[in-house]
Amino acid sequence: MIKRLLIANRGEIAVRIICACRELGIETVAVYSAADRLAPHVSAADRAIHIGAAPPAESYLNVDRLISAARESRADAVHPGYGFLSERAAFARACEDAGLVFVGPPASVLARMGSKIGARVLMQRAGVPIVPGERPSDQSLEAIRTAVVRVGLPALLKPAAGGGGIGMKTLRDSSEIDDSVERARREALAAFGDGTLYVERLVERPRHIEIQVFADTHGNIVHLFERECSIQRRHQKTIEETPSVALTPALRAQMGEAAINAARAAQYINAGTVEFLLEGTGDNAQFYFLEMNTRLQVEHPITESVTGVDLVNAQLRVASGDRLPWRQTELVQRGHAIECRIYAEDPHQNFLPQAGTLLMYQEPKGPGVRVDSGVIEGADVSVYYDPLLAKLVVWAETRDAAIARAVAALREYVILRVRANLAFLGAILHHPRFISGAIDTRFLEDEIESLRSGLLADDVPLAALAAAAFHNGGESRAPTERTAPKGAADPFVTLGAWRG
Amino acid sequence: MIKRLLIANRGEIAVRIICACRELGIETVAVYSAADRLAPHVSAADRAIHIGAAPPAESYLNVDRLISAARESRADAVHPGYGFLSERAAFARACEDAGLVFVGPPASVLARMGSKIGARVLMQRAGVPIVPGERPSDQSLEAIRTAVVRVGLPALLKPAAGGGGIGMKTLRDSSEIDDSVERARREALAAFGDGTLYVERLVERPRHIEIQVFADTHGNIVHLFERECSIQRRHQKTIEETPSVALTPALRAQMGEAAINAARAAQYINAGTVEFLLEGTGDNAQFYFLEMNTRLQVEHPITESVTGVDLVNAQLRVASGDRLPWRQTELVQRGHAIECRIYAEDPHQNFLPQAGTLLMYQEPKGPGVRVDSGVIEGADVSVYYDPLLAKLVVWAETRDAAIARAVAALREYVILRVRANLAFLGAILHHPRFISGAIDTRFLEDEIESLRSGLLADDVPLAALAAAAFHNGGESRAPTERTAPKGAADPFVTLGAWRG
Amino acid sequence: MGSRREVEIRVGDRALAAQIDEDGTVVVDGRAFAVTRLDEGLYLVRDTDRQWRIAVAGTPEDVWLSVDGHAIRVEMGTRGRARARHTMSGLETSAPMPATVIKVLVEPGSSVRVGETLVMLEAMKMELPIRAPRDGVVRAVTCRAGELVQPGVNLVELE
Amino acid sequence: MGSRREVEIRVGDRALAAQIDEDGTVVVDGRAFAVTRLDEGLYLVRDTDRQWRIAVAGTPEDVWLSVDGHAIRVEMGTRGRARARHTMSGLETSAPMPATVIKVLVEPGSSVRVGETLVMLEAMKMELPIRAPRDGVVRAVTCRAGELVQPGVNLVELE
Repeated sequence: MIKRLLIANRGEIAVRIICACRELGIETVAVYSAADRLAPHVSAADRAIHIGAAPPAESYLNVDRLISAARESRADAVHPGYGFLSERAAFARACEDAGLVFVGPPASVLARMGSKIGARVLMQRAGVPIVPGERPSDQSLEAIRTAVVRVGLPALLKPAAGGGGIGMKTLRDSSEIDDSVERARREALAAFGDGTLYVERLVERPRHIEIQVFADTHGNIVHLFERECSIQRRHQKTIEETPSVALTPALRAQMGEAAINAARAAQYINAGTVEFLLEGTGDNAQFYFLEMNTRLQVEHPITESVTGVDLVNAQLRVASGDRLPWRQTELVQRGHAIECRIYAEDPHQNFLPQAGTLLMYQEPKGPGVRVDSGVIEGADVSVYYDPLLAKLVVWAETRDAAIARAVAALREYVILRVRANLAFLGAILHHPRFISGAIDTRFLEDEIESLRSGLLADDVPLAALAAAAFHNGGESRAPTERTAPKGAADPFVTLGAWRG
Repeated sequence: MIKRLLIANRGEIAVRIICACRELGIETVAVYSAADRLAPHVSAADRAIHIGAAPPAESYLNVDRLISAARESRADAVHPGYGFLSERAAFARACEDAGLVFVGPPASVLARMGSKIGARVLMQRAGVPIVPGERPSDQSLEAIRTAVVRVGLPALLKPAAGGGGIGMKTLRDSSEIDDSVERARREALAAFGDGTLYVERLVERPRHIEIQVFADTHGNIVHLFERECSIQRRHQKTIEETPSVALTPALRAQMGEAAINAARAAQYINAGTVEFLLEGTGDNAQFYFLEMNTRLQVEHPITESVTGVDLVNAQLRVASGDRLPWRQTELVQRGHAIECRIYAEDPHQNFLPQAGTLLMYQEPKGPGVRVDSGVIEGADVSVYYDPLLAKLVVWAETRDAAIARAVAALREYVILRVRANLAFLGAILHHPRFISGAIDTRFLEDEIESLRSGLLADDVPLAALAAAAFHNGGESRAPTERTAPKGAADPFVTLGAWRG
Repeated sequence: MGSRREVEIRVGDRALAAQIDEDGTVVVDGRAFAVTRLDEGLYLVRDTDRQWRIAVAGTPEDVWLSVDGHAIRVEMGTRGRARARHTMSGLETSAPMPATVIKVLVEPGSSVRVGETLVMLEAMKMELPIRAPRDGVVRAVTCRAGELVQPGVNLVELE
Repeated sequence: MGSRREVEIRVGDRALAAQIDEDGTVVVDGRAFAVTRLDEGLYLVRDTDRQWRIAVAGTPEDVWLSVDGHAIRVEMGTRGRARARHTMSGLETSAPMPATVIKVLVEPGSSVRVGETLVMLEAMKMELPIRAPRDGVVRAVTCRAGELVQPGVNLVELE
């Protein structure tokens, strides 16, 4: 078993990993940048090592510094968490070279699945459904037109060499083909020096459904069912839940099998996630491989809540060479779990990340309520890192009960002076489309106005103002003309929605 | 559905009930004595009513005051919690008479099961095993001798009219019979005016195993498996867990069936618990009905953790006339849960309850950790009520993992100035007999010395003293000769045991 | 009436009058509440029908309160004086952008000359001195070294 | 050396010498630690090999600390003076039994005459006045109305 683990991360996930180590008797070594000297992940560990300045490149992304911190502290293993270096093959290889157990898949797997195109080819060979598409070897207009007909409309034209949406064209009608091909090729040539085009079926209004998988070094692979992650904004997930209302038992079984096939094709080891797009509903809904996340996910706690397992504990044991602690048939889903990501961001200013001192910070508690967090009251929220303050994870017997529990917990949450998205999360949970389960990846984009509406200063209860007056009752100084840190007179309230 | 609920209780259980109401949209009315004006259960409710002075008889046991508080607040239902008036038929009847839904069984059931002798007769008729015994109609010495032979040795001689152990004699050898009968009869006559004797099998070193049952008003009854409550001191439970290592699947099924039969015989409604003594091990272990607790138990959270249900939520729904939300076949145990009761008591002074101000109070948190509590930092712990401050409830995949999680959580718990039993609980969790599961109701009595040993002031880490010095570094006043509130120079540490 | 204070609460575009008695009776916009302190910054507010648990933090010019998960910012001032005074004041010592406080060079009671550096900030790897806008005496310092500060908040208040 | 303090820590029967530097270096019984304040009463203590998170509360005469779930009481004093001084002091203003504080009649700085009531307690439905044992000035009040107090703790400290 691992004896001493260095956690190459910060924030809530570093605290989470330290928790798991404590119960396994593994000593922990935290690392920290200059901005995190007093952070909870630092004080929770058995030892902490300063690794550099606040900018990530100088600390949490500094491979050499991390490896030497592991050597200095005589750690025998490294957990990369998520983000930062977690999916970098070079880091995993540096750990392997230094004789450190890397808690995750081998470097070779990270390299293999890190290439989007390579992963797609691998999945296709393994029989995992991918979005139908063609790269005609004949790149003439006629050949591409024929390919579009075979793939079917609506379709996407994509530069084969490209990325980031450059040169990408949506085709809804065959009359658009000629013009779009010309423009796409021109843009692709300009951007990538290669005008080769790829035709792909356009998946409209998909759900984002991912399957948790876990493989050990003895050839065993299981899946731990799905997570519904369609509530996202620019690929940043906001609320996740499991089970997904969109999955029938037959579809769930198919997707689980596909995810295991994907993991097997990747020669995967340890915890991973296979992301799919889901189109349509019922047993006949179609799912397509999107990518594989070769690490622990942010939203792993909802899977833990519903399946009754401890994924981080299992990661540490499997990395130590143990067999998987569960057989597929032993794994069942029970109840419903929802994760709300608590971000330091202002929904009224295009979700601009917020920084500053947490004047007051108090987490909710209660049966079925779990808060994974990396901050405490009085802490400075830094501009250097992800604005994720905490994850509120609730579990209840049914989806309705879980929603009610999440709403009650959000109402109890106190975060003052650094603006956070608590009220926005509450508005999502109260939205009729969310409640009915009729969501897709465009939900936030479609509903953003209604989710932000009803934020009325007039609705502030007089009782709250009475408390404020009493709190400052000893003072009688005049207020200065001053705007709030980020724009005045926008008291950040949605009482209308919350009272429903 | 209930619209507004008055909670006729205080402390952690009142807070727990308010949590459940919040999620069901039920308004809550707290009641409080003069000692509880600022208590968490008061501030958590939608409304709070002062019901009298600190002594329970003037507040939480005052039926008239509680009924008028319910009327005043226009509540339509009352939850009695546990303790106080929860098992008093007169209170349930007063609620019924006032048109208030009583969240618990009808007054008639409380009356029926409140009589120990009546309950025993009822159970015997229903075929629920009771401790074998006889009350010979012929009370001659010879007849009693014959009865003892039939019942078997060791046996107990008990005054039929009695209680509280008066006149009770243990018989281990037949040579003791004559003398013991004479003495028991003399004492029984003196104490109760009735010398009739009862002969009962002596159950030695039993386990205390109880079964959670739940019945609705539509004739459905289920059981929710067992709780192992053998870690107790003078009938005050200290640590409970579920599943019990002593129960085989066959025995668990038998005991569950017996508990359902008991509930059916009692015409039971709502949540209740059937307590059994268990003797021996394996499928052939014998269990005997002890009594029925006609209310929610303190230790209900471990059942919630392992079965994945919300018992208080179900109580409120069943009291509103709903059907039980679960069928027996849907209920399964998953993982292992342990409850540690955090008492304000001093294990070194014969567990004397402690009172005073909580100078510092910080609860542990983390995956699988739940703390149900009724106190906050700065609160006064009163001499008037039960010294239970909080319940630490952990859940994990296995018993070993649950023990490790409980130990880690206890180490994180901070309770300063009011002495609490944190270190004592830690010592139990580290005890070889507890770890092996070889426990019975005499465990604490047998092991009390070893559980208290190793409390060495010499083991206080110098690092802790460095923090204390730094905290008070600004001060340079001489210490006054002063004892700690309860006896000086007994720094309350078990570092030996905890480091294992 | 010596124990009663009159204040004006500004929330959004509204200004509401409040009277605060030392016994915890607070009247806001004509409605009376009983306020009890539960803990540091935590209050229980009651009217005849129900009660609220409200968290409050900050200074009178920058009061933050939390009610049912909503964070709300209000300002507090002596009644009537708010409008008269606020034209004289301004963001004279605030950060021009989000920045980290490197050093605070004054403390309450310090006499300062116009142009003297009060606080040294760092943002985008540049040092940004915050200078005294006029001669005066420091009434309050509202930041500390290492803290991240936002524009729109005075870091030092002058008398 | 102006920033270094010497104290004596009494834990159980032992008395240990400690030196505290303002920079957070604390030497206890010859072993050096680096102490950092994390939060009110919460400290991170490091030596070269590992670190501890320690909660501390109370006054020098009655320091409570929590380490790994264990509550420990220690006393703190100026080195060498502890034994000389403590014979002069005593439980001159402590409660005779567990009791509730009804009213505190003095505050820090109050001059009191011998026999004057300092604090009124209630226990077992009786009022129990705590009186000044001598003329003096109140240095500190360590209880408040409504609080439950235990015997063995001075409720008012006289200079």
